[in-house]
Amino acid sequence: MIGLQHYLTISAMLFVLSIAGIVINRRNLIFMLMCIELMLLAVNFNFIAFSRYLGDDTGQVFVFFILTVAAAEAAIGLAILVVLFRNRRSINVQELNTLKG
Amino acid sequence: MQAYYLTIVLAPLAAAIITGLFGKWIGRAGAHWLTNLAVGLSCVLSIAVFKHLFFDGGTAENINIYTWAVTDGLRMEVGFLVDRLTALMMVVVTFVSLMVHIYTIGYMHDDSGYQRFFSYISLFTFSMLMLVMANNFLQLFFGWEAVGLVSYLLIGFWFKRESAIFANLKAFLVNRVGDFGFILGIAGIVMISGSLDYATVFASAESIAAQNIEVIPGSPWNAMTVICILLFIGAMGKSAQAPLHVWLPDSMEGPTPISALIHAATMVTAGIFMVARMSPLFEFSTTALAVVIVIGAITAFFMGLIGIVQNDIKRIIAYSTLSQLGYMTVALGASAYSAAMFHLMTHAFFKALLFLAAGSVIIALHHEQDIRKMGGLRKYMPITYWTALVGSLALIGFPGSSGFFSKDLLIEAIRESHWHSEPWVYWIAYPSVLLGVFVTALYTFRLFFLVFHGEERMDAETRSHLHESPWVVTVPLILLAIPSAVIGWFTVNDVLFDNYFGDSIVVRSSHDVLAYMGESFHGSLALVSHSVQTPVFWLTAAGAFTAWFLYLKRPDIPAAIKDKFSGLYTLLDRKYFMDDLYIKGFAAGGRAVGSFLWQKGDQLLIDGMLVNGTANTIGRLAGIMRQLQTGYIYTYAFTMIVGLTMLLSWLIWFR
Amino acid sequence: MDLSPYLLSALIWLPIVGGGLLLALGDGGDVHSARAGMMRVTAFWLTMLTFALSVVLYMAFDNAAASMQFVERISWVAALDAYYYLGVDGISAPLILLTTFITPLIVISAWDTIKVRPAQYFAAFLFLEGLMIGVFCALDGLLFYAFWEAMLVPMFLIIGIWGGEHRVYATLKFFLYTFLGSVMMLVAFIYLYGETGSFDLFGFMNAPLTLTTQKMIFIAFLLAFAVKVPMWPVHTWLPDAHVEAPTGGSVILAAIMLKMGGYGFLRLSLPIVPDGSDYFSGMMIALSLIAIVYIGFVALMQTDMKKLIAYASIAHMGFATLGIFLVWRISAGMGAGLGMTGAMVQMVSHGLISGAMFLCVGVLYDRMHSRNIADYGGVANTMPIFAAFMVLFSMANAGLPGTSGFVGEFMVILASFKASFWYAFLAASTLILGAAYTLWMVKRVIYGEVANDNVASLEDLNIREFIVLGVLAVAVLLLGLWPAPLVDMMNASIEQLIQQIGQSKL
Amino acid sequence: MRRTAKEIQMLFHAIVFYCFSALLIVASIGVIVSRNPVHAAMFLVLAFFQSAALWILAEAEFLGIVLVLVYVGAVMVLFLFVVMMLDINVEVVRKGLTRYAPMGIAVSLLMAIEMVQLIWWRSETGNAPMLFQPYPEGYSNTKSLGSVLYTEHVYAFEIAAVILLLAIVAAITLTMRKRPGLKVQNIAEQVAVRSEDRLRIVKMKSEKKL
Amino acid sequence: MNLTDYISAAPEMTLLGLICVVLIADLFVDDEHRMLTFWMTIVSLLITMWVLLATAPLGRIVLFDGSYVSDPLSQILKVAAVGFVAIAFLYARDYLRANDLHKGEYYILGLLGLLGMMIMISANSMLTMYLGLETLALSQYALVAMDRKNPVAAESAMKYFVLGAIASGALLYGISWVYGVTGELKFDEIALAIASDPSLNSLPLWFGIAFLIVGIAFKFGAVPFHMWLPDVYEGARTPVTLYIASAPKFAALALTLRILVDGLGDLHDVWSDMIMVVAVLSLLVGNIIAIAQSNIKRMLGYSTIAHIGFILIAVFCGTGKGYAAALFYTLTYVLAVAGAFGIVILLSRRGYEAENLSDFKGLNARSPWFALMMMFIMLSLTGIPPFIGFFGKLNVIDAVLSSGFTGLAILMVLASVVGAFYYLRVIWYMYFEGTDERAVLQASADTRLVLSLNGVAVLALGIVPGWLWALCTAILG
Repeated sequence: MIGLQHYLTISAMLFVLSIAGIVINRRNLIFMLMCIELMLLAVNFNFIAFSRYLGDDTGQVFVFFILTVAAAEAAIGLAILVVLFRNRRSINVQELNTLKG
Repeated sequence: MQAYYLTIVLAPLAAAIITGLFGKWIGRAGAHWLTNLAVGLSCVLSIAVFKHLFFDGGTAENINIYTWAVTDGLRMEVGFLVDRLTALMMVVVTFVSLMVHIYTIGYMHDDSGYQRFFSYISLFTFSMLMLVMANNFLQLFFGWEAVGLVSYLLIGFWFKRESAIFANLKAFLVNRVGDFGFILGIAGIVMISGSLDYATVFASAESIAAQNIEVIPGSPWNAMTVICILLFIGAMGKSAQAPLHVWLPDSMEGPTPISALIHAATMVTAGIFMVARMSPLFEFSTTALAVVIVIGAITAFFMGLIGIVQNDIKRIIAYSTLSQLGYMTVALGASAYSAAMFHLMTHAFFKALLFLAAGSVIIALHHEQDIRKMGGLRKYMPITYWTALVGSLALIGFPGSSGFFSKDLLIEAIRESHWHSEPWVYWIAYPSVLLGVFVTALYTFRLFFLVFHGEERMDAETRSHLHESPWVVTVPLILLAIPSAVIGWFTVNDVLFDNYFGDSIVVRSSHDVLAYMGESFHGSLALVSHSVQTPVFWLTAAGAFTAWFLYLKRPDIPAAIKDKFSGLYTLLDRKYFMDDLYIKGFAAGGRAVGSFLWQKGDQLLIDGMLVNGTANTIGRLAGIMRQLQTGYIYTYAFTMIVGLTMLLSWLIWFR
Repeated sequence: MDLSPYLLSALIWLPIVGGGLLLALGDGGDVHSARAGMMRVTAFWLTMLTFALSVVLYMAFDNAAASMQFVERISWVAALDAYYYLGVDGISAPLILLTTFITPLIVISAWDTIKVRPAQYFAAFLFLEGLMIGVFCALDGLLFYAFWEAMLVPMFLIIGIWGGEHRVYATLKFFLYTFLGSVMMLVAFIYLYGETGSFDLFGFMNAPLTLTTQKMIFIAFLLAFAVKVPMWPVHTWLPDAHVEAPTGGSVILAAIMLKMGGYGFLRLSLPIVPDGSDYFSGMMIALSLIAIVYIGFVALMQTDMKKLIAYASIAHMGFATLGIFLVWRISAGMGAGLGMTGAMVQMVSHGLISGAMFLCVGVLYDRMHSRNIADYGGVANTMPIFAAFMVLFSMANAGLPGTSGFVGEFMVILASFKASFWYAFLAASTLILGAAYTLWMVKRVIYGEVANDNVASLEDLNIREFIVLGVLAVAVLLLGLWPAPLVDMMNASIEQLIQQIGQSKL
Repeated sequence: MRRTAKEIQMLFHAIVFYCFSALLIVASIGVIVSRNPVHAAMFLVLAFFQSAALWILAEAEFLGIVLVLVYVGAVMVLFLFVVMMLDINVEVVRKGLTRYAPMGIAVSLLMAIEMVQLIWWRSETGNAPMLFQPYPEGYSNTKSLGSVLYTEHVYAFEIAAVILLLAIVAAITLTMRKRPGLKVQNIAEQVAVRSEDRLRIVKMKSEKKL
Repeated sequence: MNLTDYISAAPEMTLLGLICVVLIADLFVDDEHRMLTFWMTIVSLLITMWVLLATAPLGRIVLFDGSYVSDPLSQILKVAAVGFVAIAFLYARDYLRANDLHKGEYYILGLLGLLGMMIMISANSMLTMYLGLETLALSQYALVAMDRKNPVAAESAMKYFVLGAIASGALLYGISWVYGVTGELKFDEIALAIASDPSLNSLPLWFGIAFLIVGIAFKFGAVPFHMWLPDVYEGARTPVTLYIASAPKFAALALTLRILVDGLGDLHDVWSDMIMVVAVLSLLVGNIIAIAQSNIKRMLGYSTIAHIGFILIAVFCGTGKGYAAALFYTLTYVLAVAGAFGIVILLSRRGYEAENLSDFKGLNARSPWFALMMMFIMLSLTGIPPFIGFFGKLNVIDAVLSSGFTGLAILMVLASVVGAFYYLRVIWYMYFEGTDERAVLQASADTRLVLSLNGVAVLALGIVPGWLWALCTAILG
């Protein structure tokens, strides 16, 4: 029987994977942005699962807005990435530590 | 009489202030005239007060001038208690002071600090009068410290001399050790009796004696004993009793007039006066009296011994002063307060005389003080010679001289005192004073012979300028020589046996040795005539003869003795190593403690470890913690995740 | 028209507003300009006017009344039930007088010795004066704390801007040390506010508190006041601050700011937490005695004159705290009041003497730019008048009778004997130690042969210095010879205080 | 053992769920471990597809479709576009994990354990699956959402519009740049041009012959 | 519900409309006349302010099917937000002009961010809150990166963006759990659901709260979710830092109060412990690391973290007094910090960023007045009376003590003492150190005036703080 817990579990795994992806990321920032998308996906899973479990469509509306915002966020994130790349000719995470301490 | 008292006290003060602040304007002559007249006025009025009390049968007066402060029910007044004891002291103080004032005109003639000096000695006169005329402990302490201050200023008068400013610091500090006890004693009195006023305190003496103080927790000591010993510690400081005597010889760094005035005649006797004044208290504590007599005896004998080996003319007299102060203290301990006061008076005259004579010699030799560079001065300085002789005879107690009456009877009083029944005290006190007589005679005539007789050991240059001192110097010598010679004759009966002091001095009947002696006293003449029967006379004679033999007849022997008993000599020469103990022990020890507390306590422990340590730790922590902010996004994200995981873990497993 | 209801406000705000005025007008950056001169004169007259107001206060002060006088009370922060609540009694009035008396002297002494930004310097002192008077007047906890903390700022600047070489370290240490102490007091205040619902100090005093609470509040107050006093072992800021501060700063610091601690104990600790104070009195006495003896030894070894005087201040303030806390150790009869009066007198007198001592060092420092004892010697040869003053103040510092320094020590020693022989014994050791460290310095600085060419070229006091030291000398002697006017002011209030704290809150 | 049609449907449902889920997880792992950003993006697209399928499986068809349209169709294209545009050299990317990696994995695992524990073992109802609410007959997911979007959630909707406007402004602000050497036409100028601007008639005297 | 009820939402609508006007107008303004955009922005803000004040509701009004709430809290926070955004724009103007950054986008993004703040402040459901948060966050990311030629700014923007996205992901995840457990998204209904069914108060809900707290803490910049903050403060150009450091704190406060108090007020004992841990860590870490900083923007960043600790501790108390104290603290803190960044801006000039502490050396000699203002601000931040910051601390400590947490109060004051050091260091540099710098401070008269008013307000409010505290307690007490 597939129920709420299954979806929540998928969501949890996605969430953890996305977090792990950000933390252990050793490459460039694109991966981080993708992980963030993954994380939002996990959240959406949760909302949809709960919405379906509760029989309440509000959760799905929320997902709708999350998708919208995520698109906007991705746009701005990539724009910043472009700015960064133009300035430094690199989007390597490990080179991004001018500001510290 | 209140106006009299006020004038007596304030005239020198006013003179001192004017001379001190406006010395430049009034000039040298103005300075000495003003101060001399002021002290002269005090002296005359003091004599008038004395006459009023003694001859006219006036009664003692206890008046308050103004209220210093009142708080917590304790009235702190400034006022005068003028009774016969006070009157005697007033006369002695003002008279000697006047003599010294006059003498100073000559002695300090060439000194640039002329006005300053007069200001100081007038201030001293004021302070001493405040001390002796006090009717309460507060004022007593005020006078007590004020004389200490002036003494400090005067010892360091020649402040360019390293030795002088060393001596004055030493004097002040050693005195402060005494004052330390003294103020504790006062505190004890006030806190038990609730008053600072003599009359009230004396009236409640019995109740004080009935109380206990637990100095060492668990073992109550009689309050009166504690208080009297504490007060006596004050007296030890001021009157230079062993072991607080070390300042007095050094104080000879001051100009000679003040050695005469302060360090012989008046200030140093303040302790004696104070104990006599406190007789209503001391009488209640046999233990305290035992302490007094033992300290006095030790001082009397051992300080005299040092005098034998000294070569500085003023230091010899200073050690003699110490020894004589010891005598007075012994008398106090024997409850023969009157005898102590009597010796105080005669000593004031003859010791001031000796100092001034020494000063006269010193000026003549252009400030040379070493007796090994003197000799044969008799023919150059006749007046000085004769007055010095009078002084010396009085000092050794030559029958008929003032010193004879005071010292002879004092020794007699000790022999007869109630300490008879306490053998250990008696056998410390009596032999000390008796042998002290021999020692006194020995060092006195050693000094006398070496200075005035024998070969002239000064250099030719000095010799060619030798002449008698001017009249301002010699007149005081003569004026002091007269009472030194004869005053004993007239006063011995009154002061010692005729209840001169009346209520001022209280002696318990069981202690009253003078009353006992008075029964067998038959006048001055009889006393003189019987003197040859006493061991005192023979000891004196032996001492004088020894001095003659050693220093005039066979001057080579002293050196031989010195070689033979070099250990003993060193012991005496180094003053029983007391100075070393103080300087290398207490002073250096104090400095070491100070250094330790400062560098290890304050700087290392508190400041270094606690204060800066904390600050540095936080600073270092900041340095370490900022390393956590690596600049890498994944670190930041990781930190967030760790924080989140912590929250979750806490919720799941610990909540 | 009776102006007395506004007298205290005038005392507080006149200098503060005046300081603002000075700051606003500025000195044009040039010390020698006419404008800078006008600033000096303005500052002087402002402080004199304040002093005159305090004389009015003294005249109108009723010695017999134990309660608060010249009370002003208007709502300040209504939401917190805090009032602008002022008043003086016999404990605060003498300290206000001391403040107004010292400040004009500082202005005079700084007349031509402050070369940098004189207007700001004088303004800082005026602010400081007003704020300090505010502390002594405030009867509302919040107001008290506001003045108390605000006071740190001008002092911080005075040391920091016009101080010596290591001024930054010293002033930061000063600020953080005192700040650390006083924030604890703030916590205690807020706690009491929570208990009573207002910041009224009298409300605090009447609040019933358990012993545990009292102990905690006492500790909180202790941190604030002990740092200010300063008591061992939280005293180490003081020598540094004194050494680095400009002369005026040292004077204010020693003369008045240290009194805040003692005043705080009297005004706050004792009446608010009597049982807590009782509980800790043994510790307080021990700390006081340590201050007297330990610091006495430490002072002995100082090579820097200002440091020496600073340490001496700590030792002398030990008498103030000793006198205050003896009250708990004196079971009955005379003594408690004597100790407390002694403490108060000691505070006032120490204000004068330490101020004078710092001014003396300032006089030397202005000429030689050294505070090192070793750089001096034989100053009496070239500066006889100065030497006379210096010796006088040193003697006062050593507690010589006839000077004000004696009065408080005397009373406290008397009282401490009542409590315990050993208290008195240790307290009286100051007679020796105090004399030792002070006079040893005098010996090395004033006496002796002229030590070097610098000393040989010293000039004696100028007229301004003479006036400043002269006025202080007169005050020191007057108070020493006749302390009655001062003591009479305090008696009624102190009696009432003792009565008040005699009643346990438990 | 005979199964009912319902049971078979359930079983089928489960099998489909597990298949898609497994692919989803694999794709996600692919995203975080692949070296080439393009590969990662493609894995992400795969993940989105699986998710869309799973959502549809959960009867949230509208969102499943939107996910594909918006994400795969727009966002991921944007990603790929940027990846290509930036021309990131894949080879220079450093190899190996960061020094935080073991700790990161550990913490992630811990978190995963906690989450799974919460979901399965700490639920009130034990670990029996909590089933979704069945939709009534004739229910249209899209219609249902549409009916609330402009009524109940109109405020949110407007805000979403603002966010999109913001994204436009922000993206333009950050990335649009005027290139100095670029040749552009100014239409307005071209249109507004008059003959005088282009042609200058110069009158000059005829040259005299020497 | 009729249309006139929507008047309560007029401020947001007005602002949105005006944003569009400014946006379009800015298209037609060339760089020389960019001041027009500035003034239009200011006018827009003034109009918004006027609308805000004119439509001030007396009570609580809920609109848009429960998505929107207008109450006194929202009113005061919005007024403050609008005001501080205006002040930030004013301070920023001269700097932007001097550094060729004077583009309309700064103002437009700032206004959009303000709109986001207002949405958050008035949010009554998780959805609105999230959208408002994103509006604010996205405009902030863009603002930080706005100086396109600045690699440092880009770096900080990237960090801000990535971490912010993680935080909003966590927040969303938390929201989903709360939604899943209670079935509601609107705060009042969440509270109602929890109150009506105590069995909901269990681990899954707590789990969601933990994630929510991550989001809240990140928005505020509380430890350990603070790491973006110093980097962004330092990396962004000062006007942007000023913007980020000031008004968004009100939004963060609204986020906290709306979610934790309005929505989850009954679960105080669950979230208070978490908030306390975060707050105490912020207090300690912020104050300690700030000591080691040499860049004043970074230092102020860490100091912000420490102040956030105070605000969160006030929230932790869970009493009306505590919430009022948090509000009061936020208002006064932002006032001070806006002035501080204003002066940092004032010291900068073309091509020269006065962002190192050492740039403050000798300020007293250069400009006694602004040195004095800076000193006021630093003292206020330290918490010295009579400056307003003191009363902020006072109220928080009062709230903490009346909730019985004496140890916490002591910890707070000790941390303040540590913090005093770095504020004093600024004063030390300004007053005790000399400088060779002789450049005259360049600022237009209006900036000088407002900056002076800002500094004086720090003192004046401290002398009469009663009304503000009364206001805060009236709203939240």
